[in-house]
Amino acid sequence: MAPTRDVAIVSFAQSDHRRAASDTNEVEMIQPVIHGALDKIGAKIADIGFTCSGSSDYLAGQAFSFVMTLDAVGAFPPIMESHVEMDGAWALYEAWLKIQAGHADTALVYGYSKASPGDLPRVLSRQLDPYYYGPLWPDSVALAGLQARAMLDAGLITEAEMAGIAHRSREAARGNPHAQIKGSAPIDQLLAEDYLSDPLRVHDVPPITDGGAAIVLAAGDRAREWVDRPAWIRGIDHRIDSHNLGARDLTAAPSAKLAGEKAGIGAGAVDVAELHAPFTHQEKILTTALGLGGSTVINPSGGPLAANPVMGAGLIRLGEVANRIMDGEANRGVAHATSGHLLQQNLVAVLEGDA
Amino acid sequence: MADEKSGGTPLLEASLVIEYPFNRTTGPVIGAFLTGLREQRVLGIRGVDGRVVCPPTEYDPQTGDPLTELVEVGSEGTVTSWSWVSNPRDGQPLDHPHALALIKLDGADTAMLHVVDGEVATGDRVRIRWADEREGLITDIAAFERIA
Amino acid sequence: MSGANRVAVVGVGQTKYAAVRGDVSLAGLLREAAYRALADAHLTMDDIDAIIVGKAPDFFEGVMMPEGYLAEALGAVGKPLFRVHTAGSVGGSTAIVAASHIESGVHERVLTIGWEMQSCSEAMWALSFPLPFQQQLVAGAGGYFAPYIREYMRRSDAPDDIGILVALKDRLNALKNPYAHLHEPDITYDSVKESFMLWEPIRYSETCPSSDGAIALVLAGEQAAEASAASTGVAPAWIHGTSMRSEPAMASGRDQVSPQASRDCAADVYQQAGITNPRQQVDVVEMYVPFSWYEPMWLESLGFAEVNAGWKMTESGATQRTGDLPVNCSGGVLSTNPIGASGMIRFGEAAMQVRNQAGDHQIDGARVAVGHAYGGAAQFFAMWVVGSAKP
Amino acid sequence: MPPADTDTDRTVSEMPDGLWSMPQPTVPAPIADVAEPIQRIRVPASMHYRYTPGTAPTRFLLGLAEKKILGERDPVNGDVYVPPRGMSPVVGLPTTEQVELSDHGSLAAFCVVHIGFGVNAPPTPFVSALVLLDGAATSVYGTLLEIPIEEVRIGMRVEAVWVDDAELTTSFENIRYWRPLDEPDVPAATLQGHM
Repeated sequence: MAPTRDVAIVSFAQSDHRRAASDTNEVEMIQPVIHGALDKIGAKIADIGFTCSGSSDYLAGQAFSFVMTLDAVGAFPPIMESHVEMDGAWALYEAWLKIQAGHADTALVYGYSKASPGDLPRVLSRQLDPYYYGPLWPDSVALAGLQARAMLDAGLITEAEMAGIAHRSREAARGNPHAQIKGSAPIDQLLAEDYLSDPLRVHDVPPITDGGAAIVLAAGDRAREWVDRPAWIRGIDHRIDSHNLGARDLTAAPSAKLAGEKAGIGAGAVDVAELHAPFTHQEKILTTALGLGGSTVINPSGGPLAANPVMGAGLIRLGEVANRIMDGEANRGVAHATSGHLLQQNLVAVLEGDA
Repeated sequence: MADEKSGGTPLLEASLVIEYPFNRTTGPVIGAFLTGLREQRVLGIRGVDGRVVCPPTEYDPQTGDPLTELVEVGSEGTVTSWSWVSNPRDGQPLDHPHALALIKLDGADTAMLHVVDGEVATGDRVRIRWADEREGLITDIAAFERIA
Repeated sequence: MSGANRVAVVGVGQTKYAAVRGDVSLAGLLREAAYRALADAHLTMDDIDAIIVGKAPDFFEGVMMPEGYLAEALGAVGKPLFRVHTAGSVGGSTAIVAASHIESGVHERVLTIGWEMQSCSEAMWALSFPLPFQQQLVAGAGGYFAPYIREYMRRSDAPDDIGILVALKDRLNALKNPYAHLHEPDITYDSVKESFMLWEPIRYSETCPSSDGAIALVLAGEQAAEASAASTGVAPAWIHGTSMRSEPAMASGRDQVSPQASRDCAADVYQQAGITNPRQQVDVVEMYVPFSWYEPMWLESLGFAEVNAGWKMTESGATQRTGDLPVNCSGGVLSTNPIGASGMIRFGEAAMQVRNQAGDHQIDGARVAVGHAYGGAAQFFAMWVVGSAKP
Repeated sequence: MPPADTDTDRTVSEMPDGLWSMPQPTVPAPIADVAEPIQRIRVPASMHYRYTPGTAPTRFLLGLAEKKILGERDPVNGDVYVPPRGMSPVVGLPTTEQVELSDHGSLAAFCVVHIGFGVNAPPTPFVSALVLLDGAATSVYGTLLEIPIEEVRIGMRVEAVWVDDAELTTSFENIRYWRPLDEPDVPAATLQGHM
């Protein structure tokens, strides 16, 4: 047995990412994005077979926060709908399963968060083992620093390479109208800055972002009716690694490698890859794990270093690759999403245009 | 309250504190480890491959199989990785700048996450500084400090 | 049949449910359910392709997206681990998402777990801590649902004591379910009636408890299910249909007494399962009834009774273990309520009935069973139909 | 007497044999013998958020501070939502037109509360009410006072009782409670779909 249906991304919309969308609540923030994705292909909610979203109560500071956000969809009469407490990329995975299972031919997926109300690096410490890690309140930046240190100590990266990744990403973001950080100081200037959390400098760390994204999926002919060149999902898989930071090789992401293999990255050349590497050194871990290099363009959108709306940033990677396939700029691309600290959980999708 | 302007509408905002004194049942493995900390002793547990996992988990960090053989490990160890916390946040063990670190205690094969008071480098030897009042929490270890 | 490939439940594992499970850690609670489900299926963690978990708000245990912390505990290292959250319906939704992993042809055997460890905090806080500028909920949780129950009583002219009959039935059923949280052998009609009135018409004994607990199911594709059944000698519970429906909490035209999403969800799942007369064709129902009066309300909404006549079924004894449509033989949510698990317990108990595995609360000859869950402001619905026959 | 009450078999079933339980670990001697081993810990967590209600709720709250109840209109169906959340949940489109509503309405649904929560709860028992304001499509929550509980009925007319003008803030708590109006009841059927 194997999934048999051709399923494609046919529309993608994202917010103009901001440090703090204080003037809107989550519903008001995500509504234009959801309807932007529908409007782009002239779709109505009645055309959608299944809807799935990804968000987090801890970021919202409110239990059941996703319940309110359903108001942005237009779910009356009732719809077939689900929600994951994960990045929207996993909501897309659930929607892809539903279509493969024959329960729907089309799906609307969205993921979003407002990180601005809380102290994000501290909020994210609540994701940790509640007995041994949580009571120490380790913030997400210092945790990422442990991984960067392990890479530096092992000679797998240099601080200059890390600055180079930051520079390349944020310069690329100049071409991304939705990016939060566009442009970068020169590399030598970056390296002259003080550490934020040694060995990480400010440029190694993603911005804190309010924002979200939405994607429409469709199967077979339905996809072709909506767009000339659908971005077909040729493979998609996700895996998780151990949470035990002291028992794990922090310099590698075996779950990303495995997900990449299962998604079939190696079956052909990769024109473009959008990697959900919030910290600079994590891009190196991922390109190694996924076997990317050479002619592959990495994070032409600027990636999460240019805008990192938690719960949406992974879904955005799928959308950015799909857009480049839909507009003919690329023919085969890889999209990656991560969840948890230090690249613990990873999703990889391979997208292709019609030959 | 109405401190910003957006499209002519003043924005309301208010502070929201979400707090709770969570109760956590420990089960026998975590319970034994925390009991040990209260008594100034550190326990690990033997994994399926014979390696000693510290802090101990009820299950193997790779296979998930149940683990049962608790063993005592040392209170000194080696730093395997670290990062510098320049601006400590609420709840962190130290209120002045310090290192977040992974420390492999002598006799253990995996590293524990905790903090080191003072500057540190990978490979440095450190020892536990016990909290004066211990109640069976990971914070019964006040911090680690370098062995000169 | 529901999806492209057949799926069956081949293993069910439950923890003992209690107000405080003081003997296990959070991970240990889930592992108790998981290992029992695997043992029931004659499988090990190595045989599992993917793990799908669900629970209600993360604030309950104070762990954000806890699936990351639980990866090793669930044997998920190197595997897909997926987390669902659809409010109170989540246990049901999670089982359905787990089924999708096999229906789609992606996996062959998956483990799905629903849980809540409510003793970490308290329900009133975790579900609804006050937000600035918003009205304080002076009426409490039941105060939200009680007006709609009263409206149901008004529309249907139901006698005042139908809720008492439901509570008494479910608590007596729980005596036959050793896993149930509440075991009250001395309960009587009068003791329920005399229990403290909380939100008139809801009395204390007509409300669900707050529980710690987890349930795990092993789902398998057709070949794997038959292989497992050959080994265990217990028939698989074949999934004949799955459905989920949602509607907004506050919409003009919405009927909170019998939400359209509820009726649509039932119609969809019956259509997949080839059920045209639910009262005749369904042998046993596990229905999400956190307040007693929701039994007659859902009986109508799910098509087992005519509009405004659900209470007559309850009153006649039709929903008792000895009746023609036993409802909540396990004791239901009224006897056990770890919120994130409650929906999956309904789905799992339905599977146990058609596998002839329900012990002292087994209904003889049960062949077709319905599992049902709902959540939010009675706006999220999940259902499945399972049967002993292959669809 | 209901049939369930005649059920005389009150024995509690026993757990099945052979169920998996976590194996007990072996604990080294110095710890194994310690009195009062740790079994449950208390771990406080406190998180600070800066809460912003959003554009439409802000408009509504600012209106309340002026003793105005401002609903917002569904741009397609014309239904007026109060309190507004900025969206018509039926069509998923923003509401933009504000509509001032009177503080008179009809009791759409209620229950009698015998256990109150929070410092603002009135003495029990009290009536927790859903009030459909005249011209609105959805009901608001409140407490109904100044009437014997047994006389409360669906469809009865009610009005808001506000705090003193000097105490008005950007809060729904500006409406202290609701009380009966001396007007004929509306038919209950007209309230269905709007509670």
